[in-house]
Amino acid sequence: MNASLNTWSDALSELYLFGLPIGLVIIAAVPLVFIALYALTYGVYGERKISAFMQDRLGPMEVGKWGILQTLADILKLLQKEDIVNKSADKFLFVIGPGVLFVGSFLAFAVLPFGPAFIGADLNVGLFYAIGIVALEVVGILAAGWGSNNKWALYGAIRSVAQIVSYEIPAAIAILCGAMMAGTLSMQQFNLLQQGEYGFIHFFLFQNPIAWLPFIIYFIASLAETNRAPFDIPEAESELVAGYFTEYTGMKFAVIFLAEYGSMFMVSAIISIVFLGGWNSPLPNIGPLALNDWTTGPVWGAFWIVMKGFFFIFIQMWLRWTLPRLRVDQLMHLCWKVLTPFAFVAFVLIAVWEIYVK
Amino acid sequence: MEDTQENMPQSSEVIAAGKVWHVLREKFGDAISELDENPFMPFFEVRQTERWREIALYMRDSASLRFNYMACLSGVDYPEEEMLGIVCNLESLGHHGHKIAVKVKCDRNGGTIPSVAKVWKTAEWHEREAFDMYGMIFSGHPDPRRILCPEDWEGYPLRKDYQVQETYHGIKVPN
Amino acid sequence: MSEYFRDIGSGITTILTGMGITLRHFFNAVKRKGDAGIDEDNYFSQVDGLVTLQYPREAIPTPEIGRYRLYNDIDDCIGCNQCARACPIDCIAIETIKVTKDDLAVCGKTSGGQQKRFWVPVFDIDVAQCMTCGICSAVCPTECLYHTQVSDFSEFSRDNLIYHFGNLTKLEAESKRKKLEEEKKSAPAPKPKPKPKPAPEAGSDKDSM
Amino acid sequence: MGLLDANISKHNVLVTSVDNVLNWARLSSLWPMGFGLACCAIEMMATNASNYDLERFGIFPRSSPRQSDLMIVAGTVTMKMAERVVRLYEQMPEPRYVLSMGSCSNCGGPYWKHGYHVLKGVDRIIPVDVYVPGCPPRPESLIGGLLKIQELVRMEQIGISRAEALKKLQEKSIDPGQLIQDARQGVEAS
Amino acid sequence: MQELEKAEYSSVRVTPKGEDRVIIEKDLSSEEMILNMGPQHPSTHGVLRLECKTDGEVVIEAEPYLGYLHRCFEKHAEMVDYPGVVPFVDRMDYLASMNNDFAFCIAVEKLLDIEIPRRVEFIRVIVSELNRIASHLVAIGTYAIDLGAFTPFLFCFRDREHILNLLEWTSGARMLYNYILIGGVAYDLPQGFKKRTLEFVKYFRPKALELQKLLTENEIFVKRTKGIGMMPAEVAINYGWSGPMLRGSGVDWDLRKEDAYSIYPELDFKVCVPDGKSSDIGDSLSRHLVRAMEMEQSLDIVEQCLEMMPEEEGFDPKAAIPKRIRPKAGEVYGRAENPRGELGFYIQSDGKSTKPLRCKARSSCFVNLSAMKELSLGQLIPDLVAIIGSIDIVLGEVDR
Repeated sequence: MNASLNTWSDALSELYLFGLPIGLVIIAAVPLVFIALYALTYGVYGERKISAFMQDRLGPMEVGKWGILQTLADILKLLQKEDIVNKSADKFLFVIGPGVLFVGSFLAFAVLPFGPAFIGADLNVGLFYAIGIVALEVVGILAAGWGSNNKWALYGAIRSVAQIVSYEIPAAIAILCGAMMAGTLSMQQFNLLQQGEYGFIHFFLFQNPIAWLPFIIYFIASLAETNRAPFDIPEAESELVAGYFTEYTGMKFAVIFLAEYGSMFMVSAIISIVFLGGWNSPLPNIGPLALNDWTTGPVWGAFWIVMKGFFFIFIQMWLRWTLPRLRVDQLMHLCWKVLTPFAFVAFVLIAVWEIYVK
Repeated sequence: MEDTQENMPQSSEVIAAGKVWHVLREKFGDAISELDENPFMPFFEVRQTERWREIALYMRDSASLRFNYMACLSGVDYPEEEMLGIVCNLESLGHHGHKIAVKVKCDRNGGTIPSVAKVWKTAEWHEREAFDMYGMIFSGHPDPRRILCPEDWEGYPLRKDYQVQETYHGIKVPN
Repeated sequence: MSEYFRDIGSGITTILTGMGITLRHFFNAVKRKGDAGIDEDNYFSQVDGLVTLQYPREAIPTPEIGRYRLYNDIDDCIGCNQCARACPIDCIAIETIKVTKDDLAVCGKTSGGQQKRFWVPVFDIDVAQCMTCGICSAVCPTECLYHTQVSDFSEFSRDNLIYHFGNLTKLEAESKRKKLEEEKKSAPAPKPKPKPKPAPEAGSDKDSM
Repeated sequence: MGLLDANISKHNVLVTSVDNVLNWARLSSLWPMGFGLACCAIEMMATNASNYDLERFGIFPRSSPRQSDLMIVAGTVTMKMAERVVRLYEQMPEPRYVLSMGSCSNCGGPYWKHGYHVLKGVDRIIPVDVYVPGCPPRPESLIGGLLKIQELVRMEQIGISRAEALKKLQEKSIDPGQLIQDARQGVEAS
Repeated sequence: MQELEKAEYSSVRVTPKGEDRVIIEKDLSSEEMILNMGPQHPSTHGVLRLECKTDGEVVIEAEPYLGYLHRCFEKHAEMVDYPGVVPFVDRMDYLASMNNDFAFCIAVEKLLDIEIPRRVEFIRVIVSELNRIASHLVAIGTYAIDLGAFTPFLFCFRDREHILNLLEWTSGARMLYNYILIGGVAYDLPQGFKKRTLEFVKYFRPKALELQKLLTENEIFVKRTKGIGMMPAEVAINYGWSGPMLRGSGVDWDLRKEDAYSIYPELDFKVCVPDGKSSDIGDSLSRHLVRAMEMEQSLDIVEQCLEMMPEEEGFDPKAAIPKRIRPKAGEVYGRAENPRGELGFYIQSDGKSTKPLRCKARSSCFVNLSAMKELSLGQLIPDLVAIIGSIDIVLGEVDR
């Protein structure tokens, strides 16, 4: 079954034109094109529009129809800006920081199944790899903050490191709950296990009465890992000017900006794969209306996972534009005294359920 | 300045201030001047400048006065008398509700006034401001620096004979 | 311990309340508040929804008494210099030349029918300095100096923000001045001034001759 | 753009159309520095807020000078502040623009005469591109000023200096105020 | 001579909830870092500069530096005549120009000893209370930004815009009005003002409730502000705090009641003091709550004034303005309740000139801010931001 589903990928990977591995390029290109489209235009643009509507404004309007070219203009402009490296900065770290950040946030896309066929690398430890590689961002942030030789940037970096490292724990335990339900760490396997004719009923979130708890815990922790409000203390504008990227100009800043949106989608994709069936259609077959069958397929798969990802991104934005920011110690309080104990409780309960009840 | 004597019935404010003044007169005698009973702002002057802090402390802590609130402390320049001075508007907030103003004067060149920054914390910045604008020294002030103008500003801007400096750090100052 | 759970509980409920509010605004974004002016009756007719006005294309009208760009109708100006004196920041510079008798008809009258007795070769308003306090227009006897509702008049150059309203060119001013000198010589007794006495601190105006 | 200045001749077709795209990008995403000094800062905030919403033009304030293209000097610059304004200006990456908002930063405004501690015009310390008069300018005026900056950006090219661009702008004399008027009348008519 | 007992002030540092405070562990010694906050910093509300000595996130000492917006108000007041001072007074606390003008005019009118027409008094109270709401909206909005919530800020500015429109309709300017003149006001209220203002009151009440739900009741907001920046009442009075700051510390003190100037004694409103249930008295949250409550009270006052205001046909609001304002010699200290506290003017007149001999503005922010050094001891940097926000400074008034 596993082999047959990946036939598209397999076939593509063996496609050689004029002796060049064109197929492999296409496999890599599909997510990249998506990333480019999403991150360059719709991620940032969507955020600006959504926040605007929540705040009774219009948002970008003048650049292109309804401002849809806004992000493109931003990126093009940032490309043209002077690239300042501080005299007192640690040049190596300063330059490498955004790169690590960007690579870290986009490496995880390698194991992201965009459909039954499209997956960059179907690792048997895919989930482990994904949450591990996202944490690589910490290195980038620390390098950026330290290399800038700016006190605000340093504060931002230190805060960010403390925050991301701490929130790894509840996040990992929550994900572990999902892994326990699935019995695998392969991303593609997760999807396959949640497949079924009743659509959303087969999703892990609805397969287990306690699954909502790790789901929520992971969602909250993922907010903190991507430095989104209310956990955006590393870039807290009112406190730290612009956090760890205070000193960055031009394209380096754009890279950091895009990396943030990349990891936003990444955590949203992970949560939808682990708990909400990834590329599976949520629609059930109701008698003659075989909605599930109709909405399943390679293209539909990509559609569903992107839609699920966008849904969580929407919630992330929604939270961001509603809530004030937590304080540093409250953030840690929430992590260690609230989320972690509850994650353990969820872990035990799910284990009990999986072993004795199911 | 010239006192304006009005033939109008004294307001309760002035009567209360008169009572305060009597208490102080009994305690400090000639150290304070007669009460100027103008209807807007009854005030007396501290004649023995060096006793100002003592008077202030008494005014704050004495049970019958309890001037716990300093509303305002303004520096004033008296070019004709060759004096600088401060005017303090005091009020007993929440206790008696009476108000009075106190004037303290000092010599125009290098004169000192005892600081009351520790009696009323309000005075700390107000005295710094008065120093900044007029240049009188507040002895015993915990932090005697300029507050509004830069540290290296020349002159005391609110003195009547102030001449603005031509440049500041290479930037032309006047228009 | 109970406080711990109460905090979590109240945290969740208040966050959900807040999210409800923002979501309501999100869905209200299909409605828009129009560009009704404050003096129109439908100003508060639409209380929910987007409030943004797309300025270069739509704007709410400025009220009639709006004080923005200062404008002088030089045809009505009698050169009394009161505005320049009243201005707390001296952003109005006026030079006047007394009109010689034979020129009175040429100089003309204001729209209110008052005979103008001064040429105003220089009437410069530095709108870059002006703080739109409205004191000058309040003292103007002929109401020729007033603030208009136009507020959007930015410039690339600072010099363009000094508005010249004078009604004579330099050459004309020179000839008028000469003419006045001649008349003065011929008639030594000066007439009483047709305007209130200037305060002693009045600036460089040349009308107090 | 020193190298480009020297090597690329003027009126090159390719350069011109590339210019147009690049200029379009720059003028569509002018990020001002959230740099409030005094009264005008409140009007600047009001312009950023819902009712006027500068984000329509892709203008949204950054708090770090490193990421901003435009400095809106909103308010009175004092002697004590002057050096810091210069430093902030120097921290901004090229190409950068300065909009002087309000009478105080235009020329000292109300504090022109007796303000011993007020800098009489921010153009004494940094080059100013657009002056927005008003005390404080209405949000509309600020938007008008920003549109002027956009006009200026549109006129710029690789190989010509900003002064030349200004001159060109004057020759072509596109008056944004006029455009605005026309647009408004068009709306009223319809 | 006995010195002031330091013990009285040590209470400033103690917060009731000890567990939330960060205790610096001495065996984990770290280097102190000097952190320069401002003058260009998003949360200093302008150009305040704080030089913080920090140990990690903990601020050991924060020294405010002022003067970055010192616009020489007092010099100008001595240089221009009385009506000309009013525009400069506007520019002091640019968020509440009406209230500033009101305070200044009260001081000068005391000196001039003139009678103000009753309708003018009503107009003054209406516009200054509207401006108070606008000012508190900015205070609350920027406080929300300081704490990371952007949306409430925009909601506040959206509602403030309506007030600005109302005031522009009345006075001709959006922010700096020069409307309340010595002895009168510049214009009578426009036609339909009453109706529109009542509509605004009706519009604003639910919006204020929404703001309360969105921000004030939010658990994160409460956690960020409760118990932060404690100021006991005694110390607050000694520091000369006034206005919402002092009331936040539980002192029932409002100049509108105490001095009973203008027509305030005829109006029915209450002085807002936190009840101590939802906040600890004297903390940042109390001050925020006082502002929120005061907006409600101001709405009530506006409604009452519109009811009670005498209607006069062809009313000339400038009738009582003296032709030439030249007060007799004397000194006066006039004050009024500004949104930020007591705004007082000490004016000295020599009886000869049309210019004040000395005009000192006792600004509320200046005094309120002076407690910053003590309030910031041992706080975290985010708390420092929360405290500055709760003081609600307007640098124009601090530096003048």
